[in-house]
Amino acid sequence: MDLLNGLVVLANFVLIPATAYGSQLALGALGVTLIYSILRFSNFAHGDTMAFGTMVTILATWGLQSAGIGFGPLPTALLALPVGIFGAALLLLATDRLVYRFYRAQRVKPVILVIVSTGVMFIYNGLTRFIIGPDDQNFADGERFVMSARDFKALTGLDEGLALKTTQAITVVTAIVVMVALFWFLNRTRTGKSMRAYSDNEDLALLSGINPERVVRVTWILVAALATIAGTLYGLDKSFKAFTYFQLLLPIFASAIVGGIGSPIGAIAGGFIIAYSEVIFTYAWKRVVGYMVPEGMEPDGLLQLLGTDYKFAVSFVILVIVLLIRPTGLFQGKSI
Amino acid sequence: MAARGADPGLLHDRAAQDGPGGDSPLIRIENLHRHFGGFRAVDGADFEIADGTITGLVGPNGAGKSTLFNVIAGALPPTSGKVFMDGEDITGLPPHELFHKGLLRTFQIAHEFSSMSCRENLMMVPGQQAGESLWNAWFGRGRIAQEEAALLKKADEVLDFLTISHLKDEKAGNLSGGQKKLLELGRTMMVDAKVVFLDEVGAGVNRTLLGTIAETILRLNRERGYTFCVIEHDMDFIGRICDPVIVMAEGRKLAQGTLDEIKANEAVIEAYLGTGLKNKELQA
Amino acid sequence: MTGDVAQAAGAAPYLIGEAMRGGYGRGADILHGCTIAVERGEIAVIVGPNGAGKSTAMKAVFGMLDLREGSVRLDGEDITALSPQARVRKGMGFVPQTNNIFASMSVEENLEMGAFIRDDDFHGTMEQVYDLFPILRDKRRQAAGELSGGQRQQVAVGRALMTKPKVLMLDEPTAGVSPIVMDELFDRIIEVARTGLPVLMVEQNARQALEIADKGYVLVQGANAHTGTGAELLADTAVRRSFLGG
Amino acid sequence: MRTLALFALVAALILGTGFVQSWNSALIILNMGLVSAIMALGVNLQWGLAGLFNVGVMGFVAVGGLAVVLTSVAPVPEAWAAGGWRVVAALALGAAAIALSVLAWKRLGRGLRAIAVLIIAGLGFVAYRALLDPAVAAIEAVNPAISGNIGGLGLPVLLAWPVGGLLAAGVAWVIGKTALGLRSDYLAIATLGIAEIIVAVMKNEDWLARGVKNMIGLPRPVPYEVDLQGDPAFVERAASFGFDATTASTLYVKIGYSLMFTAVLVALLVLAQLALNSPWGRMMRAIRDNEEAAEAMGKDVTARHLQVFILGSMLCGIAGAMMTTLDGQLTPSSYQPLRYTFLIWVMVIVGGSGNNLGAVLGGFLVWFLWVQVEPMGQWFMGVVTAGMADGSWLKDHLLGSVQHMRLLTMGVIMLVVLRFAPRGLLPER
Amino acid sequence: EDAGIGIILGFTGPIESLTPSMAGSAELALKEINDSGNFLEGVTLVPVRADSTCVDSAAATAAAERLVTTDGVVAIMGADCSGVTGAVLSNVAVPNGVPMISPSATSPGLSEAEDNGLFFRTSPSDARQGEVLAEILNERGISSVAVTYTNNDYGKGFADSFEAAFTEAGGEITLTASHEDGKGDYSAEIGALASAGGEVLVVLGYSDQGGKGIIQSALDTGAFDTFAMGDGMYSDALIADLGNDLEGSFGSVPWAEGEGAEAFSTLANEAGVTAESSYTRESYDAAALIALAMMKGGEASSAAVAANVLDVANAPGEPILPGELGKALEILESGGDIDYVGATNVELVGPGEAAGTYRYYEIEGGAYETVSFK
Ligand SMILES: Nc1ncnc2c1ncn2[C@@H]1O[C@H](COP(=O)(O)OP(=O)(O)OP(=O)(O)O)[C@@H](O)[C@H]1O
Ligand SMILES: Nc1ncnc2c1ncn2[C@@H]1O[C@H](COP(=O)(O)OP(=O)(O)OP(=O)(O)O)[C@@H](O)[C@H]1O
Ligand SMILES: CC(C)C[C@H](N)C(=O)O
Ligand SMILES: [Mg+2]
Ligand SMILES: [Mg+2]
Repeated sequence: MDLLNGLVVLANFVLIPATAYGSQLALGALGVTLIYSILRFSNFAHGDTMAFGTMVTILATWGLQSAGIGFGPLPTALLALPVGIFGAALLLLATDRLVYRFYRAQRVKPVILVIVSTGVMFIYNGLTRFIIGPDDQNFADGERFVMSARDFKALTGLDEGLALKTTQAITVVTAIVVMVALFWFLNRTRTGKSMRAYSDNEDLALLSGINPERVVRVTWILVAALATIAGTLYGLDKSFKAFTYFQLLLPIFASAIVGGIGSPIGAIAGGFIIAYSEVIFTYAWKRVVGYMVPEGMEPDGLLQLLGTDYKFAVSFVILVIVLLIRPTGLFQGKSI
Repeated sequence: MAARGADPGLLHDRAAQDGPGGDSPLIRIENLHRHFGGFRAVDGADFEIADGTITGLVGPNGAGKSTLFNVIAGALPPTSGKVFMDGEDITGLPPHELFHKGLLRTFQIAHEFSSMSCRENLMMVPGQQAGESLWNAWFGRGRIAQEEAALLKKADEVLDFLTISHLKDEKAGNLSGGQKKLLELGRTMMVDAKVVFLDEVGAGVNRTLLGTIAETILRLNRERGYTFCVIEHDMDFIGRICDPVIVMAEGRKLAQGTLDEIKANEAVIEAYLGTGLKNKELQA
Repeated sequence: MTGDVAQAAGAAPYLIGEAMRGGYGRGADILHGCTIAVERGEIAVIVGPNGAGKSTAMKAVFGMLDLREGSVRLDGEDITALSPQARVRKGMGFVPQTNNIFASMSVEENLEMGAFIRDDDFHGTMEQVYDLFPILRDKRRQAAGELSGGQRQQVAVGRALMTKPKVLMLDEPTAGVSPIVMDELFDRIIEVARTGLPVLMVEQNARQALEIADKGYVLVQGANAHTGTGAELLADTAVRRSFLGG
Repeated sequence: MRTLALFALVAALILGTGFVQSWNSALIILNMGLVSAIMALGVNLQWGLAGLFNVGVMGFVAVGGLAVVLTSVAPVPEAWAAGGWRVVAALALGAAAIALSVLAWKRLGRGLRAIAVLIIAGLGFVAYRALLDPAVAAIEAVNPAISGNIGGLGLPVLLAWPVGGLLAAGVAWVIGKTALGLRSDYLAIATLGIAEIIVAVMKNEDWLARGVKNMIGLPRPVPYEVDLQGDPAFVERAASFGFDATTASTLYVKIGYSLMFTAVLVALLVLAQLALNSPWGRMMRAIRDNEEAAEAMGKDVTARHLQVFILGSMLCGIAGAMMTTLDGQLTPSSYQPLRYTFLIWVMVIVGGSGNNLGAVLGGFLVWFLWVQVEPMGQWFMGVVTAGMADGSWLKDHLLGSVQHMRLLTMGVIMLVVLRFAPRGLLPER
Repeated sequence: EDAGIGIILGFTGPIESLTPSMAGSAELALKEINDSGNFLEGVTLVPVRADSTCVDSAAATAAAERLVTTDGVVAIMGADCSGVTGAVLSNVAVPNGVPMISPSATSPGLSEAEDNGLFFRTSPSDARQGEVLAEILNERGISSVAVTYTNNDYGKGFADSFEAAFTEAGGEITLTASHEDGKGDYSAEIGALASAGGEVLVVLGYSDQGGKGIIQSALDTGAFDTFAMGDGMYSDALIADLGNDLEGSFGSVPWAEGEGAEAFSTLANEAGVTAESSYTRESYDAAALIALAMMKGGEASSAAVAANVLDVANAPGEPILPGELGKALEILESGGDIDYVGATNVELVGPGEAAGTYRYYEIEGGAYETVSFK
């Protein structure tokens, strides 16, 4: 019984939250990784792209809600996703046309594109805030829990509760599906391969008859989809606020890179590493251990390795260590 | 090698002091292995390069020649085995230390400094330049100026020799494929080396110019006592300068001898030379 | 210009870059009115010193360089203004001198990319390429960037063959390949040309190349210096001495 | 020529600020511009010259800021009595444990070393925490609302600038030793992470410099305005130039800073230019272009990378110390990567990487914009909405979000500049 | 003739969602003054906004400098976050002799800042609220708590003083964990806090920032179900978002007994400004005090504000509530004395900061119910 309680505590406070958070980071990292591997730069506007796509989704959700359309126990926002993706895709394609295309033609160094994307980030930043404002927006509806802590206790008779939110479940499932789909797309389909070819050697891609503009367009549309999905799921789970999306950029980049930038599996793995290291190293193991050890041997201290003040720092230390052992990330990413 | 570096005069005579050494091995390779995952690119290579020789290294594509060079020159760590230079164990030493011991190499795929001019590409080569210390860069301008003048002169000589002096201020990245290879060779001429490893200097180089390059290699060898190890697929070139020739296949030494001996070797013909029109013509 | 083979044959050549003048970006002219052409079923070889503009001329024919003067015609049609991709779709195949493989993709994927514009089943062609370069079959799952120099060269040529082009342009296809493979490659090129496919190539292994060439161009400083059949050029002692290494 | 024209443009912008807005505003921009230019110079040294992608600028700037506190603030004797020395001992112990682990890793054989290192590091960590935690608690208990930290050495604040440089250099050495083997973006994220760690330490280790509770009222190398205003001689002099005492005193102080900062910038710029145009600079560019070949040509790439990484970081540290001195306070939570890392990068790239003068120009120009886009954005919004009917929903909405024009304007200007000068305003050669 | 009042708040950056209401409230007060027609002969108060960014001292300093030297503002309502407030104070306000009244910089450290008599704040120093909150917990007989605070000078100072007061009174703190604002995910913090345990979770953060995230996360995982909250957490939006789950939670918020706050709410709601957000009341009061001090001094000048703020803010005199600014002006005009009460029961003590009366509230039936005042 006690062992079970201990496991439930562990699942409730470590496994489930870290897995959900990890998937959220992973979804963001997939977008970053895609741009990096095909268009060859680190896109700093990705956080704000997520915010923009989510905003469009929210506006559409409100529309649906006011029209009385719902999605049963699932959040209505899922229905509105296509609209959000469409909006984000339009924005990205327009940006590419007006901004990135020029630099591509000039064949500038990647770092210049990074800086250009910072400029784009500033603009998206303002755009989102102009339209929906800087405030918190709550747009989640439907059933909040697959299983709430209270229900779990009542159901199992255990002392400890286990909660699983609908959004957490959706996020994890989506992350895996999207990862598999992306992997399949890039490695098995003709378009996917042509995208990789373009990213590898632009001139030679041209000589093989690959239309670079098409590759770029497809990439941006995929990125729009990934960013909007990631942003919407994140917003459903927490709440939408433009500023948070900007802040997410850092852990997202960390995830993409520690997993090996350019690699979809790496992005997923990276997301989990960052999320788990944040939680595990700052978790106070007192309660779990208390359940696990025999009566009378419960620990007095908190059994916390580091204060939560350092949770971000911990994940970066892990990141640096991983990179020192595998200099191009876990899954052999590229480097330019 | 104290005065390596700003040594004026392209082809001054070092042979007077050292003399082309007879048969003492300058480089010795013992049971060298380099594996990539499960693939054995170099698989127990064993041979010697005698001091003062120009050794040719040939073998089919993928035989492990470039990998072997990379291991000897410190660019790749060996999986196992040892490399000796002058009896000293140099296995795994970083390339920059090997450079200072007098071991130079060129790359099969040209590694030019693309945003620098051809002249700068050459001038940066000599080691121990006073100007490469920050202190001198700030407070020893006078010394640097002298040193630079000497370097400049030498670099221009080399460029002249390579027939690309009209490109001295062109960015190396803008050179043609063959010109890059010339520049690559030019770098080894900027300093006094003991042993130079040339990885396919000839690929992509005009044959007339290649003849001149062969001439130079011979002169450097004779007059300055350089030892060479040359990878090349052009048998004319090999035949003109190399003795002995080592044939590698599947990561190991397949045969060694003079070019004529090699050409007569059935195994070599089958793995490498073939019996195609070209070689028939060559033998004729 | 004496002995222009195309003229002699009386018909317009299949592919011709005529009186091309141009350079990189806004830089100085590299090509000074040079002309290169190839007939159906013919092998044309370009030789010349390093930096003469051979590769530049090839790129110009392929549209990777803006021409300031002159024109490019394929099968009588003026394609001077077409983009490189469009030229690929018109049936031109090209192996550049450098950066001619997708380094991060496997050998097989490199070949597949060669067949990118083809809608038919290309596995037959792929088998042919593997037969030509057996080593590639062994390494087909390996990233092309991990291959040896000569193996890369084989991948590059294989990729171009996959296109099933109507005209094949090769920039130093034999640089760095072993004699046995070089012979095979030349044999294969002859074979390909026999099927009616024109082949235009730059070579530094000039003697071997001119031996199989129907037509040879010697380019010096961006202009045609000598033109003739392969045999003519080989027989010309001036050409031999200054460009073919004696 | 172009260089001259662009610098003249920046000068005109700053002077224009002086005429249109006020001389105080102009000087404030100038002063931070000078500081920014030094940071940009540091980044340019690392990236433009050696190709090191350091995205941890923030960390070095922060360390420089910390140096100001540790150098110039008066020590807190109570805190030292309560646990200062124990903290020092704990830190020494921690450093020793790390050194021992590294030694063990290098000396011991393959099988043993992992275990040995784990044991040493584990024991070291426990001992370190056992010694540190109570000492820290004791220090932080000393009057937490206004101190709770160990204070500094009480030395003149100008000394903090070189100290900031040295401290940053020390940190850079540690980082360089561990992370410089990484390639481009991997190095970037590692440095980004390390910078976050540095700031996290500064935020959470209250005993060091009060953490997020901030250090305010740091010593200054210039007189206080109020003192000047109270000095009759000064007031008289000011009046003789036709200034009122307040304006004169504020200008006086700012000009004081400007002169000091300019001196530092000019000195550093001269050194940087000498280095760039020497064989050393040529070697660095060669390394940037092709490390493998440079290594084969006898250049010790690792050592040179470390050297230039330390130098560049040192400049950031010096600039960080100068900035904290100018601000008169240390507020760790204000160290945000957007402002202290990416903005500096924007300066370098907009100015022209690889060109020291470009970096300096970028420093001035981008800083000017960063400050002035706010009024520009407001003005622009005013123009846009001028035509709309008063009280219309859209107009209200737009005016309500006018503050967001700030970053948007910044973005637009950046894109426009980079459009017309994709390799920076003053490209390398 | 116009007199400019600078409004320096973080319109972009981590508290960008709070600042519009804060600025709105301040401008509301200024508008009330202007509309009353009783202000100094022909002088109109003009609010001039500038962005403090909340975190970037240099940008805030530059913005403030522009306000003072270019726009010529005579007083500053702001800044918001303690860090930038300190910077603006020492780099711009003091050198130029311009007074500042901050509505929200609550760091205890600012009490000691070198201000030359120019710095005031309408929010109390967190040193005091810590004691108040500890007292509330004692009253409820709670002896073991876990604490989480927003990792800035406000949160940390607040947590320090709370911890001191609570342990002094014999309580046990199982774990103090900070949280960063603006970082949506708080699993790690909640995990640690839940494991440490405690009867309630003390949340010293912001209602639309990390504080809310923490509570939401704690509720979702069932880690805690009762929360004790500091002033930053007080907002209607919180109740609206989290609904019944907050039932029984409680907290403290600077507040006045009496109608001041309600008067402000009505006023704000009429004007379309969100009243029920953090520091709106304090912002209104700060702006009102600036205007009233000018009136008292008889001129729209910096010196007048600096000299008279304490006078108009404190007794003796006629109490003034929000909405009664016109009346106050009349009284001052006629040489009378006022005691500005405002929305937060302003009483400036010591170096010119709010003495701080606090409302002890509990959430019942989905609304804030006052338990008592402290
Ligand atoms: N990084 C690598 N990973 C995996 N395999 C590699 C790698 N580098 C080389 N190889 C393999 O090792 C073998 C030897 O390569 P190497 O470059 O040494 O050949 P080489 O003898 O120089 O051939 P060439 O004459 O074509 O240049 C090749 O089969 C190649 O595929
Ligand atoms: N990208 C480029 N930008 C500017 N100039 C270039 C560029 N590429 C080549 N050049 C210049 O153009 C000239 C001709 O180059 P090209 O590559 O056509 O020579 P090539 O005849 O192919 O020589 P090789 O036999 O060495 O390959 C050279 O002088 C070279 O410096
Ligand atoms: C508005 C709040 C973020 C201000 C906070 N009380 C501080 O002192 O920083
Ligand atoms: Mg090779
Ligand atoms: Mg060429």
